[in-house]
Amino acid sequence: MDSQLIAWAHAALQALLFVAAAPLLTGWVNRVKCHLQNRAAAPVWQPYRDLAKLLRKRMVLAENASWLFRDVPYIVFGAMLLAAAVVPLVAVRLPTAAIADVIVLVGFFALARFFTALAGLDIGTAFGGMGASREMMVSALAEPAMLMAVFTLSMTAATTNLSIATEYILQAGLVLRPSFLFALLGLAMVAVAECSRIPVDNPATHLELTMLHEAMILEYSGRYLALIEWASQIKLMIYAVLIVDFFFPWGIARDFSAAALAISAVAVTAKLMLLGVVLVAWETVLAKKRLFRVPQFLGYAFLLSLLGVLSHVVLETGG
Amino acid sequence: MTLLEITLLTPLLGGLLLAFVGHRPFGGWINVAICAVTFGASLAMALDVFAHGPHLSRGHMFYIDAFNVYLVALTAFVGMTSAIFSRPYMRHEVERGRVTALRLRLYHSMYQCFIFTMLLALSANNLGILWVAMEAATLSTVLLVSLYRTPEAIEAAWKYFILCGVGIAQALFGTVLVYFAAEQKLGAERDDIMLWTVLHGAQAGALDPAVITLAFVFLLVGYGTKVGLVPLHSWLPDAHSEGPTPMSAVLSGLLLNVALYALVRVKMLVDASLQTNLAGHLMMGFGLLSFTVAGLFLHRQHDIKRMYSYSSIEHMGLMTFAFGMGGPLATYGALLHMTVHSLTKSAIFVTVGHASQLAGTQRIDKIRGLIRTQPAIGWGLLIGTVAIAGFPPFGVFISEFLLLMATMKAWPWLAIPLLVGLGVAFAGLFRHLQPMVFGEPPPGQKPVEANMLPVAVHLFLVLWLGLSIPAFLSGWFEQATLLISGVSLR
Amino acid sequence: MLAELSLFSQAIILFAALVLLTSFIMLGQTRTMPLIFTFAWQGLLLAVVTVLVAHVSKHPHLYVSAALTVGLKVVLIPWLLHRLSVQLNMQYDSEELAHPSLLLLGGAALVIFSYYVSLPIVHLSGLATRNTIAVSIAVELIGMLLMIVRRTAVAQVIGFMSMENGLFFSAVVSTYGMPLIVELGVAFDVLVAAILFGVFFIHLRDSLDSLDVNRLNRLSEADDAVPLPETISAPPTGTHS
Amino acid sequence: MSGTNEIPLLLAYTAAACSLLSGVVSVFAVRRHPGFLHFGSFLFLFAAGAASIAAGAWTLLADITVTDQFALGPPWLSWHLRLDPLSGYFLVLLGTLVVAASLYGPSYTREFARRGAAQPLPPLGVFTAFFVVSMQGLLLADDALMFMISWEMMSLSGYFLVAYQHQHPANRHAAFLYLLLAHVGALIILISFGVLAAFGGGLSFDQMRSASVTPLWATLAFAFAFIGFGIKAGIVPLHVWLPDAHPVAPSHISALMSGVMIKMGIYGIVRVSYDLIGNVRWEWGVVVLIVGTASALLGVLYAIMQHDLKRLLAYHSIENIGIILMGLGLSMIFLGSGHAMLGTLGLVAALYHTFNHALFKGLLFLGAGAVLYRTHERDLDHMGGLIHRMPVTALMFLIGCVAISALPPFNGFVSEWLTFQTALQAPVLHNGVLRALIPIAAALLALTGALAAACFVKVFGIAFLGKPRTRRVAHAREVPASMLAGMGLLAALCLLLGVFPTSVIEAMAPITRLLVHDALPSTLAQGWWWLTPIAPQVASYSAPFLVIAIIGVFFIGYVFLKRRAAPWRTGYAWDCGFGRLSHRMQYTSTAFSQPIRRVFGAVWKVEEQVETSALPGPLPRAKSIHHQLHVQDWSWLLCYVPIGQLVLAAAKRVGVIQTGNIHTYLKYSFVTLLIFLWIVS
Repeated sequence: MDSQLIAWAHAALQALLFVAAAPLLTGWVNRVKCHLQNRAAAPVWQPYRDLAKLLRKRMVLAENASWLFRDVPYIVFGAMLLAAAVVPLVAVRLPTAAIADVIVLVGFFALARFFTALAGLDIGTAFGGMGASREMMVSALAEPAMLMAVFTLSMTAATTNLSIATEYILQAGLVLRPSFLFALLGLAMVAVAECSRIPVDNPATHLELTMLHEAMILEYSGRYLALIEWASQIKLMIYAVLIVDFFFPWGIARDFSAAALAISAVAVTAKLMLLGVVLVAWETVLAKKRLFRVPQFLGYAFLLSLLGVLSHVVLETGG
Repeated sequence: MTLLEITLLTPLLGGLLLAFVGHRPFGGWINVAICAVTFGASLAMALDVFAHGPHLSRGHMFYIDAFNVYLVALTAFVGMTSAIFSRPYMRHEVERGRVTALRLRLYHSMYQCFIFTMLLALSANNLGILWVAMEAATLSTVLLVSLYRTPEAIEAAWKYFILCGVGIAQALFGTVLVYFAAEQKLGAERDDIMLWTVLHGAQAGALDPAVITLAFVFLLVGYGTKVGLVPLHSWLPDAHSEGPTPMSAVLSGLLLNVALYALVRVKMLVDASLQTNLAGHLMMGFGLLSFTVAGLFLHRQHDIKRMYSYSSIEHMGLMTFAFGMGGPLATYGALLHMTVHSLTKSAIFVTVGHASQLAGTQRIDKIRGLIRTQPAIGWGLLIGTVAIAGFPPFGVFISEFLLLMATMKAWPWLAIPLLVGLGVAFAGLFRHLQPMVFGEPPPGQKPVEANMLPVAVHLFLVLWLGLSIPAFLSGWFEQATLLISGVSLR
Repeated sequence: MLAELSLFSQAIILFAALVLLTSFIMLGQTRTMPLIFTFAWQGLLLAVVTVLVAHVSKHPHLYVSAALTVGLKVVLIPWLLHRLSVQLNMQYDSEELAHPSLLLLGGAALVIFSYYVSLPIVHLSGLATRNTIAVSIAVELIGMLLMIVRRTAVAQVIGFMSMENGLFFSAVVSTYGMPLIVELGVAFDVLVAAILFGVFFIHLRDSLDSLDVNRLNRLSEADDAVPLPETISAPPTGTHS
Repeated sequence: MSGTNEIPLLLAYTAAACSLLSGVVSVFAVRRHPGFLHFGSFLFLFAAGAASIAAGAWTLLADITVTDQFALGPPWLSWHLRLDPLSGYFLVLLGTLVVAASLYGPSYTREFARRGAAQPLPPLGVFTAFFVVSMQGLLLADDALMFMISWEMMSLSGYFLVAYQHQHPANRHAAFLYLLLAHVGALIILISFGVLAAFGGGLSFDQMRSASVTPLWATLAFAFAFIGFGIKAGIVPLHVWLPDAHPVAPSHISALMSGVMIKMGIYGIVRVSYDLIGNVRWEWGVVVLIVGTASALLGVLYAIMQHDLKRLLAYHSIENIGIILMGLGLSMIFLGSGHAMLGTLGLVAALYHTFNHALFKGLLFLGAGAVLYRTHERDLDHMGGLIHRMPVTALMFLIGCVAISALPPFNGFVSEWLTFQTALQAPVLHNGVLRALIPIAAALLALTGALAAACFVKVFGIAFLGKPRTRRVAHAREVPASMLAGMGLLAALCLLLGVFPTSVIEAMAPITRLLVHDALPSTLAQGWWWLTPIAPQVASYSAPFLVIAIIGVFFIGYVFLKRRAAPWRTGYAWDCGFGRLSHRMQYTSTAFSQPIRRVFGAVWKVEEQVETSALPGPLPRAKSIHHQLHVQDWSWLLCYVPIGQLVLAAAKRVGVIQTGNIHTYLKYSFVTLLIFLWIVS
């Protein structure tokens, strides 16, 4: 019985670690972006200072805001926290992974997006409506592509439980699977769309016409804004870790011995930093697409993940 | 003085009495009283037949068996309820000046003569007398159709008279051929060879197939005209829409049934002598054609009474199809359909009569907001049409259900045209009904004095038949089914 | 074949042929008065045939039928029609037929057809008069053709009555007449029908001021516009302005 | 039959009796004392609902099947009744919604009882009673006669309820279309029963079950049953009556219709294919899956374009029926190709979603009714800011929206999750094409889910949040407590079914044992805390844990952040410095759905006109802009209008017969005679 307790403790610890490390990844990405655009870069822990400042600041609420507006940040943060608890970061045998499998993970993201959009509409300004409407359109097109990519993985590993799937791919060792290649590209494009990165949305600016995600949370301030910013950073981290777990799981700890955990921590940090660099390169090369070119972009993502499934069904299982 | 003689003589004498006193204010009540007496006698006779089995009158002139006993009771009953309805209706017509005192007298006497001829036709054992009664029924209703003396009424009456006359003439020739075939087999010297009981008896099997088939064709065309089967139906919509509504109710409810009864009597003779079911196939074809064509006609009607007369043609087509199919289930369904159709259709014509009086016109697009003006008439018409369209819990649904099940068993692919026809007919009926019944009434539409008792009684009976058919009635139907289709139901 | 029949049978066949001839004359006749007279002649010839058959088949009640036929079809109905035509001053009206020759050819075709139809009956019936059955059917069908073709009400009545003649003729010829009770009923019906025709002529006259039946087409639906239902024409909901 | 087995059937009879009584009582609810309808008939309706729940629950939990016979109908064909776990399950569903509607009804119908109301009260009560009793009869029917009678009485009473407010032409049009398609559907179902009766040698379901039907005729019977029941359920090409009929009925009736009546279509399909025909074939599953996916996708796409609240909810019923059919299709495919356990999972997913949809659709219609009751407004673009004026209704409506968008803690998510799990087992099949087709269907299901979420963000956002767009909405007040009770019951059930799925699936085991002779063994493998339908290591979901986590976050947020932080102050929303924003600057429902309309343009027949009247002068300034949008349903234009015109054209051609000329009539009889003579000789 005590091994169960230890496992649960490890899982809780890992979830806290996950949440704590999320702003670090964003800080790293911003820093690399500034270097690439040869601007003076803020320190890597800048996001932590922003969050701390916001938590202390006094909040200003619009006079039309209802109780929903005040509850949405907690719901969004709660959803992201749960999503983080489920994704294996450093260790694989996670008891918490049994709480929610990969489809429930997509459900959490949908829950967070649903309530953020409602918060956007609550104030009754044009920005909230515009952001919510566009965000729902983009997410509507992104979700099928994401699920197709996830299907490829779960059909290969014959499970939707994240930790068991990662363990299966780890045991399988280096196997060249065309379906995984397509699934990787599809998932990456969906991740970019979901985390409102460059081609779909510009996270840095507050320009009315370009922003999707920012438009919904325009009216938030103080600790509510802190919670929401933190949640979006966790979301970016989750997508990054998903890509790492699904396609490059080597080095992740299979048991809770100290040595294995240390190795996997180092491996994960290295992989995430590498992924951050790739993301920044992607963003500096591309410019933000016009809104009604995004469906085409997501169409390609869906096509890639569909190819993934078909190649799995046709090529890999045979018959 | 047997019960049968009372049932027959009362309307005859009533007709003569009303010829003199019909126009008095109490004329309507006398009419109702006479019909009530007739109904009482027929009910007593029916119970007596139920107790002691088929009843052959002394001179073998009249024969009451399981098949026609409930029809006699039904005819008398619907005659009575239509008389109840016609009293206020005709008083309203007289007040509006559309009918003079003389014509009222003619109306009442002809009404009773019409009831008499139908009862005579139902109970006659001699095929010749059966033909004479049918011809007399036509003659008595011709004057009723032209009661209003409008150009259209006279035209309708003329067409009714000529077309039915020609039809009945064919039937006469058919009867002659039957007599001829019987004479060949049973010898010319016996004078009772025209009796149905004799013909249908054991040795009837030997009638010459060729002649009998020929006779059946003439009789089918003859009585088919009276049943209103397409393409011989043209007189029916005109006669219904131009004549007074009580007459339409009785004509549509009863006369068509009597004609179909005669046709089935003859078919029983033909089936006995022919091995192939040729007669049945002819009737099925004729019935299906009428059913589908009448269904389509419903969509293009502008006059409310014409619409319901086409609905009658459609239902008669369905019954002919069922009798043509001949299986025990189909025959049971057809017998039940005859009963519930006449009850529902006469109830509908009662409400239609009051509705047209209330709106002052029979044009469908000018009758509006019935439920709002007079709920009794509005709901009566709506529920009546729902019943006739074949919705449960009313009896028409049960009979159509049985017919469809029988068709699925015998001729599965014929079920498709039946269902398409039912759907098209339903659409036609309800498309016209809805604007009339629902919506806001035109300004100044006042309720009219109406006696909705007949409608309530009829619809209750149909509802009762829909939910559970009483044992004695079902017993009759089963005996009749055994008689007609030769196969017992259980 | 005709030779070995008895003289009376030969006479029956002759008069049957004459009855058929009167049918053809009526078909071709355009003026009303001669039409009524020809009808009377047909009734008379029919009565003669009935008497001959009664004599040959020794059926006494046929004499009663013959008397009835003479009373009704030769005297009463023609007189009634004549009086009505004079009263409605129609006696000099005449009616042009569309294409008379085609009509008569049609009549001939009908005779052939009725012969073809009556074949099964003829070879079965043992009666001497069996081969006149075809003629009786022909008379009836021509009567019907007459009703279809002619426009005036009087002509239609004559057609109807000649159909009744044909039926009576077939009854007499094929089964030596129906039982008396039926004969009476038929005669009674024909009489009432005749009276009603008279009553109708007056109504038609004052409602239509002519007896041209073709003008009776108020109750026509052929060219009615099909009422567009609410369902198709009503704009389906969901509009937004 | 021991004593205890009789009780569920007695409960079912009391339920039917109570609903009939409610009809009888409401007859007296004439204008002067509407109390009869408000308290008398709704009280009996409540009792009827409760009795149905009791009967259904008893049958389900005790897993018993009770049969009985009534001596109604022709003597040799009496009515057979049977209460088995499947009908018990649907009885519970019916009972729950009837209870909610009877709580909601009294105060909602007060509006009809007002002095100037156009309609009398008794018909509403009477036909609601008939509506409920016919559905109860339908669930108990065990032979074709009783089934068809209850089926058509359900349609008929529904017709009178849809045509209750018959002064509006649109209501009459909707009622006619509804009854026409219901009648056509019933006739098609009749053919299917005819085929089974022909093989079974009788009309009772037992004879049909024991009949050995050849595969061709079995497929024919299934096809007719699927189309007939599909019309009532509202599958895509046959759905046109649903968006017109449901919104025009009084709201508590729309809730019953959308919640329960279309489920009777699903009950019919399951009863005929799984129970009567027995061995399900996988080809049927493919057809059902394709139709289900099409219905789901087109249903939600059409729903997004609506700006009439109740019409939008009706279109959503089509979407959810599509999802249920996808579950059924998957179950048939797996059963047909020999995987009994996965077939059971598909069936459980479909039945679970049927119950869920009944709950949250009923809740949403009652919510829409509450808004209609207070603001007399059905158009979304005239609402706004209702959350401030009707907070409790807003909360209930929010729970409904979250549940229908299949978001985690609520019941919608569980059934959609089960459907996804069934789809994910596709590689087990040997047929390659199916293995490729099923994931695509699952992806389309995900697209439908996302679009549904978008649609309900629009509905809740435009209706309840932001500023009120019309004066009437600005003065709205909260609805009376009884209406809130009705909605509260359904909202609570939505949460309960979302958080404790394992116990619900365990309760449904008798159904699958009855129909497929198999149950999901491993649901309770890890205890009621975890839901592991197939196997613990394949997939698991723990809803209780999730709710606790969210409550935990709220608790932490409140304890650490709220108490210590300074109180917040209110300020103006960001207006880019132009000055105060008016309510006209908010997004309207059409604006919200504009991006999706552009992306999925081909799905609708869109006619959009924008007329701008310019101001005189050099600068291109507009005095007024008038925007006209007209979104039409393709299936109405392509399927129904042509059929209607075909029938009318045939009627026109047929009309030629009635020329009115007596000679032509004589020609007809003459020619008929000649033809017959020719045939005979």
